[in-house]
Parts: sequence; structure tokens; C-alpha cells
Amino acid sequence: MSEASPAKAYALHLGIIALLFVLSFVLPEYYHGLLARIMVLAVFAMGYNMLFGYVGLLSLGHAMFFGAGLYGAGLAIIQLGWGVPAAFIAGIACGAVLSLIIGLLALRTTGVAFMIVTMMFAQVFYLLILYFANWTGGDQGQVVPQPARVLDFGATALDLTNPTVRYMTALALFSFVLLVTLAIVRSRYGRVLVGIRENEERTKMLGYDTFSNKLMAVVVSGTICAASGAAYALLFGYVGSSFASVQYSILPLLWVLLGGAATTIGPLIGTVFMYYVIDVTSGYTSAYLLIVGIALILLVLFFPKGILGTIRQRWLGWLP
Amino acid sequence: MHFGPHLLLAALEGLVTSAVLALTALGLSLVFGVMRVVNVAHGEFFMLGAVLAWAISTAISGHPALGFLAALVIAPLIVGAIALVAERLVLRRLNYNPEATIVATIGMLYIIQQLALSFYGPEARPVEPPFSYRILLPWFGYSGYKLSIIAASALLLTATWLVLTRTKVGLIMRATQYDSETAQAFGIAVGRVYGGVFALGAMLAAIAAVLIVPISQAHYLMGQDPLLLSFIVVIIGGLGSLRGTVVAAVLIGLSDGIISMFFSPTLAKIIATLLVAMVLVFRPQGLFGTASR
Amino acid sequence: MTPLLTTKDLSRNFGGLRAVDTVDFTLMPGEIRAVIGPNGAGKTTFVSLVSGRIQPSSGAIVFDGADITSQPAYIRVRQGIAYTFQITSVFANLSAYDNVALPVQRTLSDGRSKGAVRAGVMSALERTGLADRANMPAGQLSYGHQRLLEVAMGLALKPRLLILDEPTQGLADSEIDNFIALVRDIAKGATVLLIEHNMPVVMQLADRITVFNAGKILAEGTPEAIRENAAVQEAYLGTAP
Amino acid sequence: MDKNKTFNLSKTGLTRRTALKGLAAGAGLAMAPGFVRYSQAQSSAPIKIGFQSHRTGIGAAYGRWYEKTTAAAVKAINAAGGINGRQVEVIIEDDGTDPGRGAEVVGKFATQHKTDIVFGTLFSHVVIGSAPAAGENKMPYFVVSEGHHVASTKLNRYVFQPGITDVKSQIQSMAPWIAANAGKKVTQIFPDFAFGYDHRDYLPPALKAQGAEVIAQIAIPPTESSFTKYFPQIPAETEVIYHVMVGPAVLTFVKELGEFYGSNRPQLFGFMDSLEAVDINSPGLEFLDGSHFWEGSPRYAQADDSAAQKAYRAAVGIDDNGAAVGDPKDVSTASHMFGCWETLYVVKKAMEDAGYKGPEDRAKLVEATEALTAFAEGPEHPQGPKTFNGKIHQCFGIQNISKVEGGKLKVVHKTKIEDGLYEAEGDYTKQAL
Repeated sequence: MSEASPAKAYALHLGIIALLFVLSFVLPEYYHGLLARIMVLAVFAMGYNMLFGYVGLLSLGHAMFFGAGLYGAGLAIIQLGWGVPAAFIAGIACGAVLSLIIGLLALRTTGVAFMIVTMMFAQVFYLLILYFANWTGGDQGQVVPQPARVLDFGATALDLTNPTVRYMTALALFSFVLLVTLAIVRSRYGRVLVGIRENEERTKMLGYDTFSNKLMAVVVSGTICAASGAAYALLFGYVGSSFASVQYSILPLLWVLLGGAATTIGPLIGTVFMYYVIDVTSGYTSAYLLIVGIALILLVLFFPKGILGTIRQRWLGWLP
Repeated sequence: MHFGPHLLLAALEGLVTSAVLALTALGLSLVFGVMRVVNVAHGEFFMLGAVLAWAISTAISGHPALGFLAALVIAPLIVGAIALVAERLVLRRLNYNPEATIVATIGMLYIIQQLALSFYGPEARPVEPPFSYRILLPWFGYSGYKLSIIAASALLLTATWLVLTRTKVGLIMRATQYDSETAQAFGIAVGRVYGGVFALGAMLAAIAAVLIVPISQAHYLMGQDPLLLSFIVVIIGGLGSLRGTVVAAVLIGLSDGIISMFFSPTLAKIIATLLVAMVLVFRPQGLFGTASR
Repeated sequence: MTPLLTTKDLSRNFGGLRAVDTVDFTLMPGEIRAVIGPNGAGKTTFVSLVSGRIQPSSGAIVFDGADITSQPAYIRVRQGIAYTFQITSVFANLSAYDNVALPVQRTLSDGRSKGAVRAGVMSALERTGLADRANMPAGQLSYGHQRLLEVAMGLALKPRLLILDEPTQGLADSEIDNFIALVRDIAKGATVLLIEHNMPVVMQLADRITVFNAGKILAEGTPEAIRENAAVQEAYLGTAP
Repeated sequence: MDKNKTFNLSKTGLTRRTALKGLAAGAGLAMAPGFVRYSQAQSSAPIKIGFQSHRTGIGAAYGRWYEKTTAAAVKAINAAGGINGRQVEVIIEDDGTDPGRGAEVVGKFATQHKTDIVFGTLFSHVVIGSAPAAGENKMPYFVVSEGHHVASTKLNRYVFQPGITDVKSQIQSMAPWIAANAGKKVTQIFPDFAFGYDHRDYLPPALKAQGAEVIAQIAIPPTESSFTKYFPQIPAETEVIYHVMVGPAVLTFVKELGEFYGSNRPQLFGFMDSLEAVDINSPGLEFLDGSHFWEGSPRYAQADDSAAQKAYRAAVGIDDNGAAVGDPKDVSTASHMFGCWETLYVVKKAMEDAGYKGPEDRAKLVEATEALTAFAEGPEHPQGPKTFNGKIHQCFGIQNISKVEGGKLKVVHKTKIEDGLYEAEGDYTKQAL
């Protein structure tokens, strides 16, 4: 947050983007596909981190924002026959509107009540998906047809089901959100958010309308999560209610805490780490959740601020 | 069926739900109120209680009541011991930091769930009720055992209330809840209180599970719904308010059943959830609690 | 000259206790006004009402000719009422720089350039003597420095009315001298409302003194007049002359 | 089997291959003793079948029995010389009964394990969630789910269900018997999600065609763990309660229905999905005595069982009561798991028809499967004869209606294949490969 070393921070972030770009050409096929998925979900985690890490608001309902993007984009194609760009924008718009409404209501509460209220709104969202099953496909979900998942530019067409195109699209979204996050965090607005997290009363007494600022953060966070959901629907071709279930509200929290809350790169690291642990351990035993559980506890015992948070605390204080 | 009997049935069902919910939520509320720990694994202690009840009652032959009573005593003790160990090994080392304990209890959730799957299996298994008396009403039949759950829960809640308000243990717990630093200064071993509270919270969940398992079956994924509902009850009822917890549990148990008389069930759940959420939004301190700190 | 701040019949109840009781108060621009009184007299409640941290039970507050009674705190801050907390309330995990940057960036009208923030922050830090500690986390500053940081944050708001709630509490004598100079400096550009227990500080700084007792204004006047006031001596100093 | 990802029963029983996860599957293969020689000679390398299994999550009770049946079928196939002279190797990945993970697992099979096909998924949402990944990877995906999703032609050309009849057909074929034997006024109770909607949508027209009617439909939310409060919605004039509940709460459902009605109850007709892996003699289920159930393949051994059925039961290891041999408490999912056995034999047949050599022949395998039309009853299809519609990738077989009698299920009626046929809703063969 300090004014020092902006160049270092930008260099690091561009370096990570460059690394991910290069990885596209060297990774074995399976990890290539997996990383595309991880980047999309890391965007979800970054959106979550915006609110949880920087404003200190712990939501247990972010699955609804991811779901809003997922269904907004997916149903625009399946039910309305829209094209990919319009569907993507529809998904993001759904997330923005939903997060504005939820923000207006839920921000009247704080602390644990905020957790519970967001969880309950997400539950309502989930049940609505089931209730309107004729439209949404309910719990079984629906496939976004493969022929519809093509970005048509007239002369050339980008097939989102092609692994390379998919990877690069995911990378583009990830890079955009990463840089936007970095810019927000380093901006004056980012400083206000941190002020609210650290001491809301004091921030108010410095002349800030903390409610509006928090509302803005909820909308930014919800919109980023919706972008992730919309991209998921378009890139992976499935919309289903399990992505709006409470499990998908807990996952981004977990990824962010693992990687390091209030770090820009932590969400990516946490998501990669969690995926890697599950992927590797599930190869050895069907009881991999046991190992995941133990890993979580060890991590929180020995890296209480998450992987990157602990690194920042001990070694690299300039990390954004 | 006519409206009156239908309402009666919905109310009875709601009360059974409330009875179990009140016990489970009380456990969560104690842990949350005294330790400020959001115990995400609370539902898994509930599940463990049910699974152990199955194991104990199948191990004991003879009249089903024998196995059930044994389960009612032994299962909560085992669950309490497990919770105590978890508290000593993990939560205490985290200094009860709110965020760290959330991750840690999510970890516990995974561990307990996976162990249950590995050693107990994925099947839903029934436990025989200690007695099966069917009460015949003019309009429908009703399980006598279910009514006894309401009574047992009321008894246990009263006992807990007496312990909390009339004994030294209760005083110590309340003092710790009110201000742990001052309590420490007055010579209360806060660490031991925390360990005890965490174990007690888990035991209450386990007792609730043993009571419900003869009508609902033990299954390794059964912990999630009680967890979510308990959270809601605790917040609606207000932190650390036993009376609030009980009233909120009854309110939520009854509303669910009664609203479902008028709407399609999923719509009823949507409406009930929205209603509770709105209560929280416009009365964030809960219905009975003082403003949360 | 119109008063900068007036309160009319201002009251605030806490349960059965009337912490501030029908207070009529007037503050002229450019003044350094000290508010004194025994503990529990309602001083902090009074300034909290003025700053908007708590809402009055009844009565009105007028700032620079406009009724601000129903305005939220952050609007009042924007209109020029700055409040420094009695209990040190800096952002402990942020650097001193960021602590001051928060108020600076809000008052900047020109907007975008980072240079403007930096200049504003460093100027406030320099005035309070904290410039060389800009990058330290505020929580690691000494207590006296944290009090100064509070003042720097208040200064950075470019207030027309700066409310200082017991600013010298816990400061060493040497620090107090610097502090008095600082407040005099501030008073060149702003009106200062000072709650203070340290009587020498009050006597040196205040143009006028308002004495609170049991939620009401007991007396008001120049330092000399207050020093001579028998009622004050009895209520506050506890002794007859 | 639990600790092993792969098994190759014909060679050394269970081959332990824990040290896998080389970056390339070939490297992993080379590390495992006993596999080295295969990497030299393509022709004798095993055919690799990726088994997408519900080992954890809500489907875990089914996953275990699906694995057992699959292991038995693979053992039998390998003992008889394998497919095209090559042994069959099964690689298992857990999908957590989650559609997101399901899609990842299909990707893993395609790009890391490089399996020839993916097989074995049960839960519909996992099938639908995984289908895009199968289509994009051009990976033939043989599911054993009984959902109507494949036949709806909403998935893609690589998804098949050749081993088990879909639920739409099952429901339709129940209607004549219900109308003729159980009653004309039917109340349906079903879960308020997609699985229940198939019953909600397909039963009323089928009953109407038989001169009966559905007089009430009661949808119960999936999260419900107690049901009594819904029972007053059952109209008093109901002659038959048609119930299909799934998930762990189903025992509660039956018990509460029993407490509600006592001995004075309407006829009951249910789908065995409710009680798969559940002992019919569990406490509280006495109430079901005399009621009827749909069964895919009978759980209990029947007096007129064919030799093929007997051999199948012995191979899978279930006793006359449909429980694991040696553990009477471990009740199987008999109504569905036969589909794994039969699907593998369909795969075998299609691979042999296609002259399948390796992943480059996957398109030929798809076409060869689509060309199949019927499967005769026999050791390969012990549940009974089936027809196969290559346009909608779905098979149609006979169904059983069984009565609960003295703590056992006795088959009282077998439907005809024609009872369950319906108009095709589309044509996969028109899609590009």
C-alpha cells in the first residue's frame, strides 16, 4: 500500500502474466487445460478478495455472484440465442445488478450477521434456480451448445472450445482483472477500502461515506465474480446449480485465505495450491479430502496469513 | 385434509424440528458466544453423534431402548472428547483468531467427513427408536417417539439453562463470555473454559443427533443443513441468548412447516429464507440479543 | 460577525442519564476554545454531538449558518468539522504516511496527481514533526507520536473547526511544549475546540474557556475570569479559594 | 481396490500403481512394473477405460457398487480374451459427484491418462456437466445414469447410454400395469428437482393413455429431511401413491408415511431408486409390505432367473438377497449397476465392429456404436434383451415390477420393450464428429 516501489509491483504482475503466457506452450496437455480452468476460478477468488481482503467483509454468499454470471451468460445463449460477447456482457450485468441489490440490503449488517445474511441471500438464489427449473435446467443444469461457443469476427472465428483459444481467453480475463485489482488497490479508492477494513469509524470521521464506498466494493467484487462465472459458462459449456451452492461460496474464501488475503496474487496462488493438492492426493487415495483437511489445518497453523501474506510479512514487505 | 388438522400436523412437525434445532444451535451459540469462534465443523459433530449412535446401538443387542440409551450417553461423550482434542491441538494454537479458526474448522469438516465416509460408509443407516408407539388422532397417525423428542429437548434445554444461570460453572462461562481478559484477571482459567465450552457445544450437537437419528438416519453428509440452520438461529436469536436461541429455533421450525402449507415447498423455502434474511437486515442485533460487539 | 458554531437546547440521553442537558453554546471563528470540567461532565458527549458521531436526543446544531443537526458525520467532516479521537484511533496497521494520505486525498480538489497527495501528506507530517517516520506502521509509533499523528490527520482535513479531545493526555512535558506551539500554529488557519484536563495547557492556549458540569454549561469566559470564578472552583477544582 | 487407481484383474489381480502422475501417461506407464512391455507393442497394450466414479459426495453409495460391477465385468471380459485381443484396464478417478470436478476428470482422462473411452457416470448433473468436456475432447463417453439427458439429444454425439433404459421410458412402461392393477387415481410424490420432474412430466400422459389419472403432484424439496407435513396434501380419494424419493432421507419418508397412514393405506407404487443400497428389512420399512416397486434388474434372486442372470450375480458377488456375499448388511444397487456390466459389453461389441486400435479410431467407435440396433439376452446382457436407437444413443429394455412379500422383492410383472418406446426427440448422427 505504501507509495514505494510501484515499478517493482507492476513488474512482478506483468512477469506473472508473461509466465502464464509462456506456460501455455510448455505445459503438458492436461495441466494446460487445468490451468485455464484455474485462471477463470482465480478471477472468482480475486473478486472475493476485493471485498474480503481489502474491505474486511466476510461474505458466505459469493456463489450467487458467480452464479449470476454463469446463468446470465449461459441462459442468454441457451434461451435467448444471443452471441458470445452479448452473453458475456449479460452475465456481468446480472452480477452487477444483483450485487448492487444485495449490497444495499446486506451492508446494513456487519460482522457475523453479514456472513449469515449473504449466505441466506445466496441460498435464496440457489433455490430460485431450482424453482425455475424449466428455464434454468434446475439441479441437472444445461449444456451450452458447442456450436454457440464461437466468437465470430466475420473474417475469423475464435472457437472457445479449442484448448489454446480457451487458455488465452482465460489468461486475457485473468490478466485484465489482475491489473485492475492492482490498480484499484494502489489507488486512493483502495486506500479508503483498507481504511474501512482497519477502522470504519475513523474512516467515517475523515469525511468518507463508508456505506457508499463499501457498496461500491460489493458491486466491484460481485461484478468480477460474475465475469468469472460468465467466462466459466462460455469456456466450459455447462451451467448448473451446484455452482451456486454454498460450497462454491466457501471455496473462494478458502482459496483467498490460503493464498493470502489482501494480496493481489494470493488468490491465484491459493487456487493453484488447492487444485494441485486435490489433484495429486486424489491420485493416491480416495480419501483425499482427509489430506486436504489436514493441509488446511497445517497451513493455518504455520502460515496464518496465507502463503503470500506470510511471505509479505516476513520477507517482501512491498508486495501489493 | 381440513385446515385445522393440517395446521396441527404442520405445527407438530415444526416443533420436532425446532426441538432438535434448538439443541444444535445452542451448542453453536455457546462456542460462538464464549469463544468468538465460528465453528464450521459444528454440523460434523452432529453427524458424528448420529453415526456413533448407529454404531453403538447396533453393537448392543436386546431391546432397542437399551442400545438407544447407551448411544444417548456414550456418543456425546466420544464427540465431546474429539472436540476437546481438536480444540487443544488446533484452535488454541491459533489463539482463536476468527479467520484462522474458520479455515481450521473447514479443515476439520473435511477430515471428519472423510473419516466417516471411510469407516462408516456412504449409506444412510437407520437406528431403531427406543419405542415405537403410534398415536392415533382422529385425522392422522403420529409418532409417539417424535413427541418424546420435544420433551427430551425441553428437558435438556432447561438443564442447560439451570447450569448456565445457577451454578459456578455457568457463572464462569458467562464471565468469560462477557470479558475474557477481566475473567482471566479474576483467576479464571480461560483456556480451560474454552476447551470445556467447545466440547460442550459439540456434545449438544451430538445429543441432538442421537435424538433425531431414529426418525432420520445417519449419513455422512447429514451435517450441512443443521449447520446452516443453526447459524441462522444463533444470529436471529441474538448472540449468547439462550432464550433467544430457543425462540428463534421454534420460530424457524414452525415457519418452515406452516409456510409450506400455502406455497409449493421450494417457494415456501425461498419465502422463509428471505423473511429471515430481512429480519436480519432490518434488525441486525437479532430479535432478542443486545447489539453485537 | 456570525458565529462558526452554535448549539441550541442540545441534549443527549443515555438511558436515564442526561449526558448533555439543554446546552446553548456559541463559538466564534478564529477562537481557541477550551472545554473543561470534571470527568463525566459531558464534554466528550458534547463534542461527539457536534462532530456527528452520535445523534442528539433533542436540540439543534448550526455550523456556519447552516443547520447540520440531521447530517451524517462524514458530511460534517466535509464541511470542515474535524475530530481527533480521545482514545488514540489511528490505523495501526497502516504506515503513518497512509494514515495521513486518507484525509489528504479527500480534501484535494484538483484531483488526480499522486504528487499532490504526497505533498499534502508530507506537509502535514512535517508540521507535526513526523516526516522522518512516514513509512513506519502507525501502531509501532510511540504513544506521543500517535497523538501527533491524530493531529496530523485532523490537520490534513483542512478543517475550519478542529476538535481536539484531550490531545496532551499521556504526553511528556517536553512534548507538551511542542504541542502548544503546534496548536497555536493551527489556530492561525482554523478555529480550535479543545477538551483538556491539563490546566496549564488550557491557560496558555485558550482564548475563552467553557466549563461543563453534569451535562450543563456551568460557566464561560476568559481564562482569567474562569480562574476567578468561585462556582467553577468549587465544582471543578473542588476547593474554595 | 480402494487404494488403487488402476486395476488389471486379468494379470496380477489388483495392480498397484500408486506412483503415477508422471507428466505424461506414458511415463507413468513405464514406471509401473508389468507394464513396460506394453509400451513397446501398441497392438498388445491394454485398452484403457476411464471410470468416472462417485467415490465421495452424495453419490458415494452408488459409486462403490458401480466399481464392483465394473471390476467383475472387466475380469470376465479379460478372462475371455479381452477386446480385439487386448486386455482391458480400468483407471478410476473420483468426481466427488460434482459436475465441475466431473468435467475436469473427463479432461484428465483425455489428456493425461489418455484413455480410450470414459465410462460409468451415474448422477445426471455430473453427466450433463461432463458432456461438454467429452465432446470437446472427442472422447466417447458411455454413461450408466438412466437419466433422459442422453435421449433428449441435448448433449452431443460422443455421449451414449447403451446399458440402461432411460427414465422416461421406464415411467411410460409402468403406466399400463399401474392402471390395470393398482388403481386409477394416482397421487405422485417426487423430489422437487430434475430427477423428480421426469416423473412429474412423463407419468400423467402415460397414465391418461391407460384410462387412469394423476390427481395430485406433491414436489418435495431436495433438502428436506422430514416429510410428514406434506402428507395432508394427499387427496383422500387417492388409490395409489406413486413415490420416488432419492437420497439419504428416503427411509424417513417411508417411515413417516407409515406413521401417517398406519395399516389403512392406499396402494403404494415406488421406484427402487428410493431404496437402492438400503435393506428392505430395515426398521420402519415394514410399512412397505405388500407394496410394489419398479426394479431395473431384480435385487432378490427369482425362481425363474436365467443362467445368465445367475452367472452375473455370482460374478459381481451378490447373494440371493442382493447383498454382498459374506456381508448381508452390504446391500447392492442392483436396479442400476447391471448397466455397468452391459455397457462394457456394448463397448466391447462396438470396438470389435469398428476394428478399434486406439484413440485415433474414436470416431469410428462412435459410428460403430450408433450402428448397433439390438442386444440379445445372455451372459453379456443378463438383465434382458434390449433395442438400441443409434440416433438418440439410448437403449430400451424390459422393466420389472416387484412386490414386497415377506421381506423380499418378488417380480410380479415384466414389461415389454414396446411399452417404453417413444418418439425420438432428435438425431445425434447429424452432428459432426
